[in-house]
Amino acid sequence: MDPIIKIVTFPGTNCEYDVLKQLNFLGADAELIWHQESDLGSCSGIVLPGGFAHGDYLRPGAIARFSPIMEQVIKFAESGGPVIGICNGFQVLTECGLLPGALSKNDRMRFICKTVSCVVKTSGSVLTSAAVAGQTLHLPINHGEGNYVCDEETLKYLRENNLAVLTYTEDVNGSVEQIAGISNKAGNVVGLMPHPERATDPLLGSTDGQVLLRSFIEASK
Amino acid sequence: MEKKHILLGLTDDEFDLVKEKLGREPNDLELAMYSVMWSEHCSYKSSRIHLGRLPSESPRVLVGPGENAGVIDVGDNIAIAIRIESHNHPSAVEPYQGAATGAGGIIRDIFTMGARPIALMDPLFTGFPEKPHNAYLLDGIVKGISGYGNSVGVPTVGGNLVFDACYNQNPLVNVFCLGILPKDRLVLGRASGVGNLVVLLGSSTGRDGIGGVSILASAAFGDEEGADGNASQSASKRPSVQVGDPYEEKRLIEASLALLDAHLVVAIQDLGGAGLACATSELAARGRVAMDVYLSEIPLREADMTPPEIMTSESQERMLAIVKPDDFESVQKICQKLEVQASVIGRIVPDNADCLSQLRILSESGGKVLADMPAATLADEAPKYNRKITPPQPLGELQDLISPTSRSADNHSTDSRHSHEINGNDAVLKLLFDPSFVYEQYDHQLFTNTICGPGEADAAVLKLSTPDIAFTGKALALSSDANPNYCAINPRLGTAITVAESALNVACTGAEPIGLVNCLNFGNPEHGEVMWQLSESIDGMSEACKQLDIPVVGGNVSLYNASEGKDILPTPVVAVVGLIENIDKQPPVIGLTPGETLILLGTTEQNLCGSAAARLYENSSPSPHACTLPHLDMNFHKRLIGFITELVGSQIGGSKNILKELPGVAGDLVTHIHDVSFGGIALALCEMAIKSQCGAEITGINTTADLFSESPSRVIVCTKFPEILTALAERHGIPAQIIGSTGGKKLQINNLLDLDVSDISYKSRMYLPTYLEVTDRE
Amino acid sequence: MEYKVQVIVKPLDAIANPEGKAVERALAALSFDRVTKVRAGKVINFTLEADHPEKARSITEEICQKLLVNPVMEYSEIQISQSGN
Amino acid sequence: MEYKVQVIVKPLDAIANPEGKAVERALAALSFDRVTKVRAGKVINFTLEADHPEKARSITEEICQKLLVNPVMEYSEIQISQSGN
Ligand SMILES: Nc1ncnc2c1ncn2[C@@H]1O[C@H](COP(=O)(O)OP(=O)(O)O)[C@@H](O)[C@H]1O
Ligand SMILES: [Mg+2]
Repeated sequence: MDPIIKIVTFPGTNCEYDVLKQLNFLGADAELIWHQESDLGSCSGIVLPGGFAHGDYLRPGAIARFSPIMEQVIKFAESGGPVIGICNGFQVLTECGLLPGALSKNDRMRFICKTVSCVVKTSGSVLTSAAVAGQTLHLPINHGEGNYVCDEETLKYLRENNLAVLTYTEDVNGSVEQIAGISNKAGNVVGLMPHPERATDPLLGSTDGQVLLRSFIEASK
Repeated sequence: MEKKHILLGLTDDEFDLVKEKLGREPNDLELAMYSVMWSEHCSYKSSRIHLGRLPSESPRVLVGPGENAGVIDVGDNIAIAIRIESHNHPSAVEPYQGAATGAGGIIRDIFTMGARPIALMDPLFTGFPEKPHNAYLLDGIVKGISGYGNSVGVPTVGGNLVFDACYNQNPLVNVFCLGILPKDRLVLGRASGVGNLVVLLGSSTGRDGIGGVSILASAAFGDEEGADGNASQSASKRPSVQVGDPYEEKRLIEASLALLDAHLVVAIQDLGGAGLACATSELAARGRVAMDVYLSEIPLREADMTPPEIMTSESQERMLAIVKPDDFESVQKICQKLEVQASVIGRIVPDNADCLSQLRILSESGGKVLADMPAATLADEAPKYNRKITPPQPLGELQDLISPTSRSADNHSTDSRHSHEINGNDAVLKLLFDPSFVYEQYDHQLFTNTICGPGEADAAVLKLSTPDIAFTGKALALSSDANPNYCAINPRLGTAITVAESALNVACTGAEPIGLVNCLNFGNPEHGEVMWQLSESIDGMSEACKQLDIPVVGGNVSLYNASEGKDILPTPVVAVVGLIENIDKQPPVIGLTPGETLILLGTTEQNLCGSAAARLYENSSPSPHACTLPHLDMNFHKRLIGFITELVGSQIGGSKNILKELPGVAGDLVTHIHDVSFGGIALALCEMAIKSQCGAEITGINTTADLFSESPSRVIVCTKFPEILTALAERHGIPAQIIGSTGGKKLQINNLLDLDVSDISYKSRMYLPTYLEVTDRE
Repeated sequence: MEYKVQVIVKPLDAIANPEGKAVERALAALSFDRVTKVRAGKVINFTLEADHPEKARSITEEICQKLLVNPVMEYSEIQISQSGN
Repeated sequence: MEYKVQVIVKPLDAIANPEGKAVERALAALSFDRVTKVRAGKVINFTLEADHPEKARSITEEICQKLLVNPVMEYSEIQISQSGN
């Protein structure tokens, strides 16, 4: 069976083609899957891409988590399959409980679209396995609600298990401990606010996102 | 009590004309529909006779003005659709929703044509943000563009931000949209085929944006509907704000494009101003067919809406499609999957022998006829006014408008008024501000097309590609521009210079200008002087576009813009699109590289008339012919655009390689480039310095007038190869002067200016947040 | 005196409310199909120092009018209570 | 029976509330300096068809728990009244 990455599309998702294009550009096989599907089919990895699933009304990801496909995504994740959530996808992952914590409004109450510096904290996840801990990446962010919050206990859990896989080098949106991305304990489910697919094509400037997508493609083989 | 038609905004003469067209008195519903269709906003009744003077043809133009958007062929069976629109008055009332629905409306104009919307630009004009109400408006407007544009999934890649007290109560919010389509997906808004269904897609219809029409149902007229006398009900009948729902629009985009791809619609039209009245009458009139509309089939948000309210509601996120009966099931299937409501609300019916293309509104299919009008009388036959044009008095010496002759030394008017007062450092610190605070709130990277985003280069540069059209090496460059100061002094030349600047902006990224759309924001057309400004401005645009071979493929007119009882400065906005035939690396951006040389291409006219720096030292607004604007030599400008396009274009991958002839150039000939416009050379250099945190020492600029002049047709280039570049320029008839060298942490211009780059960076970055981080309505 | 103030800001009836619409659809999809007319607004709570309750109310009204409410599309409901401490 | 339901969703005390902070800053700038502890949340109103008030409450609680409230950062207050008609 050929490895195929599935990119989940909700109504209101808008980065699905960008992710598809850049995964293809890096040599992976990938296709879109509509949120109403209840069968993943042949699937070796899952991306929940960015955008505004269900308009981000109520809370980003709050409504998306009830889509039929999400049951399958949860099963796939629980069986150890690689799952990444980018931006809105990260919000969906926290809402459906695959990742702890929540993403609240940016502390300055404004949407932010710009390139920021991030540090890879661990290579122990499907998104960072090809990167080196300590490596700095310049990645575009694009969100209004990327301010990671969680209670003390969760924070302790994240620290003890080294699960904050990616952090900003400065405070960009109020996230606790400048968290930009986290993984679950097994490292197969990762959510991050930056958009690696926007930093993959040399014509667009930075190619720092490639190492992340490559890690994920590798894990999805 | 005033007559109904007066309350609805029709004059007595217009009302007589309605009666003449109908051969009888209109009923309330008909009157409501005529009043909205014949409004200035929908009918262009004051401007139409002038707009015809704009050149709209070129071999590339597939669809010119008159449709929902202009369409231009870019080769390989691909076309682009462009349009710009204003949402000024709604934004003054509710800045967030006004701007949001402005973006929503223009996006619909684009996908109506079969194009996938891929870029927005938002030229914005407000009073100075030091005044809290202006800050509140600007903040709301920016958040509205951000909230809608980001969520609907169309990146905002450029725009403008202009401050002037004339916009205090009347901000201007113009929104431009660009879409890309396979040529064979192009559809026009023309209904056809007797028996075909009229299908309403998208949101339910509510009381949004209903203007004067609601008075038809008000107690004042004591008619059938107004009997309940309930206070909260009558309050809810007040004109109400349109609220945008970007999520609905996103699904509508996907559904419309899917329907077009599956060839399931005969025609399609967006609903904007005047709602269903406009969409039904335009579809029928353009297609010359008769149409019946059944009110009972229109999904309503509120049950008790009256027929005039239903037909004129401006509820957002709706489209009207003409569908063959056999295809409706397939239409439903696509719409259901994408969660878009689709309702059959009417039919194309056979023409009645003696009255062609009637639009009839029925209570229900087979029910009572509530309105019956020739569609064209609504859509096309509004009166056109040749309003009185009063040139300002005294006109003084008429300035040589656009001189095609080349400049001679004595042509240089040396209007250096204020030049003795202007303190270089001081003026720069007052004029500089960094708009990144605005555009960082906009997704400008979606679709991974953005090669140069806002603030990076003189124009935004996008790969020519969409999810269904692969990148083949072509790119588009977009710039929007305006110059109200210049247009106030001389609307004809000012507008021509605006066009020239916009075209030069796209050239600076290596693109050839291929099309233009415009938004004419002016004051009250019943004022002779405003009509003079409008007419002059159109002539200036027309002449400039003809000489530069740029077709005007669409536009929008917004009149009655006034603040504190005064008309705004004439504010024609243009957006130019350029095409890059082949791109394989990023164009040179705004910036400085240390250790290089700065060259000024073009010559400076020592003339501060209309300049931003001079304005700082004047107490009153610029007035017609208060002074003589710098010359615009169109022949020279055209040559400059050609040269820059080729110079930059060949560096980034073009085929016409003028660089081939140049031995000894290892690497890029042009490291950075920036045109000279607002704030003159002073601001151009500051912007370049700030972007790279690199200083420069300028020895070639000697007077304040040289430093702050905004004379057109100039570009600053940063290069490692000054001799080669100057020689090359001169060979192409472009004057080139070495003005200084780059490096260090200071920007120093003879004894005129001396500033730390870090200081000007900080000051310009802090300007907007200082006033916008805290905002109230006041 | 310290007062606890709660301001509820709601959309006017005639104004579209996309958020309410989205929630209504989501609830229907979750089989909560006996829910209708969903409208979403916001709530702002704060503590206010004022001399007497009428003063607290008039300040709150001014705050609503200046900052919290845009009367062309919203209206507000104010609740004021004396603070526990 | 038709019930009118109002759900107020508020941020947990332990969680930062940027919206409230922004309002507080704006109020301070407008010289409303006796306002403190500003917190912003949202309100959702709807109509619910249920057999009796307890049922209406339990359905509403379920709705809150499933959709309206994210317990990581929010809690809710429910008010239910019988509908006028
Ligand atoms: N309202 C806005 N929205 C998006 N981008 C903007 C806006 N205002 C300014 N910009 C961007 O900031 C940069 C500088 O703007 P401006 O000074 O108006 O450009 P120009 O050099 O053409 O005069 C441009 O790239 C422009 O696109
Ligand atoms: Mg420019």
